[in-house]
Amino acid sequence: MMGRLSNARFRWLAVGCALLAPPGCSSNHAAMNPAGPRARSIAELMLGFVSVSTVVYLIVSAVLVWAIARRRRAGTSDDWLQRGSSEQSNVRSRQVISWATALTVLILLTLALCDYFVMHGLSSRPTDSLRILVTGHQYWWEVEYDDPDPSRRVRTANELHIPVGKPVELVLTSQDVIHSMWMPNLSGKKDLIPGHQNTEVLLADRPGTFSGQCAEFCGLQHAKMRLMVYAEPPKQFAAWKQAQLQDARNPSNDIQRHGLEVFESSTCILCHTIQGTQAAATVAPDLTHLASRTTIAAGALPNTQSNLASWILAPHRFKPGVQMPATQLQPDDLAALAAYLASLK
Amino acid sequence: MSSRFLELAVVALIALTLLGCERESRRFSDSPATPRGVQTIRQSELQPGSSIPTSGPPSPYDDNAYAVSQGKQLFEWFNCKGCHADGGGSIGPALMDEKWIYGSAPANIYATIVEGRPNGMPSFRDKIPPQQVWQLVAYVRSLSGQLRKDVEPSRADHLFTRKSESSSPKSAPVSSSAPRDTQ
Amino acid sequence: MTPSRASAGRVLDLSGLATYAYGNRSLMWWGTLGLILIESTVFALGVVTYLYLRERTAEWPPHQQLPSLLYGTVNLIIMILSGIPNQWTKRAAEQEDRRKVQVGLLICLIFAAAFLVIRGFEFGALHTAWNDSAYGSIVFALLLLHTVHLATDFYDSAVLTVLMITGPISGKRFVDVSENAFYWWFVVASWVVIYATVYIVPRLT
Amino acid sequence: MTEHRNSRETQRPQPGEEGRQWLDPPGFYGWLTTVDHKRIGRRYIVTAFLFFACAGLMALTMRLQLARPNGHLVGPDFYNQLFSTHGSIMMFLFAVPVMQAMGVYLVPLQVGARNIAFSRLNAFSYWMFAFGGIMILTVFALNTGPEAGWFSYVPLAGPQYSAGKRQDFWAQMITFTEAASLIVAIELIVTAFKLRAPGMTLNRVPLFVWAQVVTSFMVLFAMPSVMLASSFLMSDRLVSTQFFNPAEGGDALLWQHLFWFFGHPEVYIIFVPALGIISAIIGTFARRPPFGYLALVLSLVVTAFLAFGLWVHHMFATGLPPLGMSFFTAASILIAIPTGVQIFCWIATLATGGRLEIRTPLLFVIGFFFIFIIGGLTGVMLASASLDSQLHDNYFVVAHLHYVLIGGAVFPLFGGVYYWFPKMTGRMLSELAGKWNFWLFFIGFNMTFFPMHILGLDGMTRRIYTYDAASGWGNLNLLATVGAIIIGLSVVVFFANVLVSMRSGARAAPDPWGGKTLEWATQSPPEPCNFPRIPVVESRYPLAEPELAYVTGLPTQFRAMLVTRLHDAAPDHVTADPYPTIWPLLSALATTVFFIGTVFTPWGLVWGPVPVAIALTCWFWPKAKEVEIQRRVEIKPQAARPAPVLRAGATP
Repeated sequence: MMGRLSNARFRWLAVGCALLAPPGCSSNHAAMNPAGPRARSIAELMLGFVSVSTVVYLIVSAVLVWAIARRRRAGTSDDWLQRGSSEQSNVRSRQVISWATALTVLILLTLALCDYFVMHGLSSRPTDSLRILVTGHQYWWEVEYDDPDPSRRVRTANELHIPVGKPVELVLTSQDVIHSMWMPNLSGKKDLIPGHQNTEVLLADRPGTFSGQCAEFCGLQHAKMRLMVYAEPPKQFAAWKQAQLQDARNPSNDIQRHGLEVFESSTCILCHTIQGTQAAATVAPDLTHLASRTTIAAGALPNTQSNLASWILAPHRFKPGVQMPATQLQPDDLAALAAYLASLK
Repeated sequence: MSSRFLELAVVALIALTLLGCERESRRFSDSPATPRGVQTIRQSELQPGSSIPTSGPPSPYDDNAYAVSQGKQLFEWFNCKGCHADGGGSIGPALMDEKWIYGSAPANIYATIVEGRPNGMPSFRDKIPPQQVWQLVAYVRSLSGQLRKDVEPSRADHLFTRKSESSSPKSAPVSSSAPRDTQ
Repeated sequence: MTPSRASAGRVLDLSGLATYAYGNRSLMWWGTLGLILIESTVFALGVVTYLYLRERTAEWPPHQQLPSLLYGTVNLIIMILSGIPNQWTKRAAEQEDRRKVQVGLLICLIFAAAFLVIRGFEFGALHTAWNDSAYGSIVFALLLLHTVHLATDFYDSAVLTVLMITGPISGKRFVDVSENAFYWWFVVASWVVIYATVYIVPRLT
Repeated sequence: MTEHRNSRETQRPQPGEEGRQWLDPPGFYGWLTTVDHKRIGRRYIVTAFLFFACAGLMALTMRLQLARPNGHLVGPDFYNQLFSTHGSIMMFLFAVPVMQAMGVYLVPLQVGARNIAFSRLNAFSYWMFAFGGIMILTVFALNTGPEAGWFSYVPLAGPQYSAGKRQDFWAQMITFTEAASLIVAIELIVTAFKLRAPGMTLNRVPLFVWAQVVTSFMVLFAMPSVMLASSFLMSDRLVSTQFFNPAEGGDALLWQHLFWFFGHPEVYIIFVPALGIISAIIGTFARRPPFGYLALVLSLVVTAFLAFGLWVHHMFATGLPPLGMSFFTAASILIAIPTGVQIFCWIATLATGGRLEIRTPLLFVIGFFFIFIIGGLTGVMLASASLDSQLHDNYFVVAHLHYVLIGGAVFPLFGGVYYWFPKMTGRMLSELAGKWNFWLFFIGFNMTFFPMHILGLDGMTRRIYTYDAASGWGNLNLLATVGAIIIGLSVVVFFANVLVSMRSGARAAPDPWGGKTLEWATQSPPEPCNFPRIPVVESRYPLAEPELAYVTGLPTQFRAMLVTRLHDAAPDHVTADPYPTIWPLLSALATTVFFIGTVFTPWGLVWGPVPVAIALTCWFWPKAKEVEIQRRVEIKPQAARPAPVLRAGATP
């Protein structure tokens, strides 16, 4: 069931997907558009269940329609009890029903067995895997690439870079309420529960960008708590990780220098961290390499300089109920700050 | 007589509903003004001649449970616990007792947070936006039970160090000069 | 009127049937049984919650003294002894001897009152508070649940006693006394279970 | 005995000597004090449908908000209250109560009893249910509606992350509805066990009554779990207990275990009575007894037992050990078998029955087949742990739960209302409006919820107040919103049909559909005492017999009800049904004040019960006049002569 996906089966999968969800299948984060062996085994099982269910449904509906049609043309409607007690029809009904029940039990058991095998496959723990600690917060994901040497730990937020072909073990917990991490293309969802530590394995076998989001209702902005996963070839991943380890770039022109001053003298300093500057609060996402991320505010906005400025001025316009407060910066300070943040590659 | 009673009941009911509404409202894009007359706040009750009571603006979030709970969150995030512990005080003075060194009126507390105080209280002017400062003010007042019981937050999902704000008794504020009691 | 075909028809003459009955013939017995099923489910789930929370922590009770056995055991004895007057009252009720029922009910009330008084001391001797930890919370929850049942049954029996002494009573009121005794047996049984959970289980390391 | 004047609101026929005891005081005071299971049952159903309408409007608002990406109709805070209150009202204040209310009205009639057991408690149960619903709707209007979903996971619903009183009112609403539901459960069990007409042995009990009894037992064992859970939540929020505080030994999953141990049986508590309604309707319209009586009853019982063994399939994503998950996968898949057997039996009944007239009740049952089987099959998918990891908490689940709840329970319920409306009001519902109601509902339903399967697979998670255009979910959501509007139209047609037909519908005969169970032996609507002369049952379908034997000789000085033995339904003794009394209403008011008081102050727990105890004592205290009559006509158990048996040889 697990194994690498041969080409033929992939076409069958695409056909099944087309049958099931014509419009939905196109968007890239559908559960039926797997990019890893785990999601693929579940997608195949799903197609098995769907096809069996469709067949069962058509049979039962056909029998029902036949039964109703047959009885609408029958004789008068008054002689009540005798029709029911005729032995011959009862015996035949009893046989048909016992066969149907036996068939139902058989089908259900085979489906349960299939699920057991897939479940068995999913719960196997890979040995040498990249460990990433993911902590859920109200409305964003704190990501830390684990490493025995503390100085080599990469801290980022809302975006995961993983090497293609190498299993990645996510260690999941939460700081506040229950969240649930779900990347439909890669794997099933797993909850992040305060006081518990769950693990989930991700393995992408083709490069690409896969979006995911929080799947357990976690409060006002549950809808905009998204997570981007970038599966990259190992070389590209290593380069990215190396870049992330560096401190923040120093401001290269006056505007950026003024932006850094504004950052260190206004409300940002109490929550955010930019390594290499005075800002070291860990309450909010780490902004050291903010510009290297494609989205801001956990996927609520694309990461452009203008979006950054409007987000900083009034976050509640985009995510009402978010913990980040509105700021009262003058326009020129705001522009300088945005320019500086946009330079933090 | 019964119509009189009916009127009273209706009025009480309307008052209750208004209180209920205010407690539960969630205002996200709210930006209450900084008190204009911060300079007119007096830190000490002692005044020559007739004493003029301090008259800063009231705390906008006294009846709003959501804002007070946000204040409690900020009390932890901005590391107020570092000096004030859970309200019982360690390096900094206790906030849950009835002693107030720099005045117990909301505007006084606002001024204390924004201006800072001698003996180690840092100034957070421009470092915390006004809305959050007012949330912190409301929470600090709830530490000594100044707010309504149904507005004050109950226990946090942390170690249980003291009774929750909503179950701590309301203490009448007393102005005291000593930063920390020596008894 | 009922449909026409009932005019002639055979009849079943039921004149002279009893107007009340004891034990599981009476509706009240089944109602009490339903209540007992509900309450025992509540107690069972409370005990399961206790064991669930115990299994999650290494140290149980967490950094606290064990609850003292004294008052709990005294209450256990009182509760078991209270079975005697309870059964006696039940038999007296079924013999419809109003005098003996009054005496029996008063004795049962005394036992219940004694139990409630000692329950007050018990709460003090638990060495934990309801908000100390999950352990304290579930111990207080179990004891409070049982106390509520006891208090409601105490009040219920008190009203029944006053009725048996003063009130207008007919034969079927004795059925109520008998059912009340039936419910009391449940209160006794539930205390044995909760006593074991709260006092014995933490001692089995 | 004070002579009650003859009140003529709905009971047109002049009651005979036996009937006069059962009349209610006239006018509004009579309405407040009645203990007649029919009047209470009817207002229970009407109130539940009003709550259904409120929750339906909330659903419509949610659909309008989600119709287009980045909708601005409602903000996140109000949307959270909308979906939480919609879910809570539909589950706690509509689905369970309306099914039990159908039982309150019909079980006594179907077993041949004159009233429900513990009829004053029945009145108290209705008032508790109504006050609970009024409370939650009032607080919803005051911006204090629940905001953490109908299952309110901790710690979001806990003391730190849900400020204010929103979740306290939600938890207290559960206390109201669970108390009401537990009381009705006990009454239905005792009525079905002890108040059956003589001769109605266990294998002659109608299938609808079996369904209600099985449901009631499920209620007895499921509801305590949620009462315990909601009490723990309230004590955590109000007096700082630590049940769900991970830092002090508590556990967030304890809430999920306690809630879902109730949660899954709850959906079967909603579904099993619908199975009873379907058996009743198919039995009548197929012009033959439902095929496989024993198979149907055993399936109900097996479903009830299995329902308690599979709650963990709601928690597959919380990281439980895989072996445990496989066990619960197997159990969750197994429960499809008894329901499958029932569907096969019904189809066999339809296939081998008499000539089928497709009238509205049968139309809704046929609609049930087509919708529920899809829900059942998607349920098998959700039951398997590996698929559930992709399908949990997204719109696939939303589609599944609506297919099994609306398809599985609301369709049969609508069929049941069309089927028993003539019995309850004496008027027929219009068939034309019924057809419109059905087809609008069927089409609107499928337009709304089938696309949600696809949205779920597409990654649209549950409970999001908006989504952006790039997600590609816009078109299917628009389709779902149009479908929801059509459902709204269908419900409007239904309410119009009911209101118009109440007054000017065609007069209904005692047995308009040719039903064979005892409720069709009474008039439409039945007399206050249901059966002036209690029938003697000699077969499984009494009205199929040439003529009915009757009981005579029951005393008429008080409201006499015949109590029969559980195993063989032989007459045992006569019991007195209480007279109308105001105390259930006053006790319910006192309990409401007590419950709402505990939301605001823990001291409510100490002083609240005092007025409740006083009200209950006055309720219990017997009136001297009534006791005097009882003593006069009293026959002690020892003195009574053994009950005669009707001549042997009655057919089973």
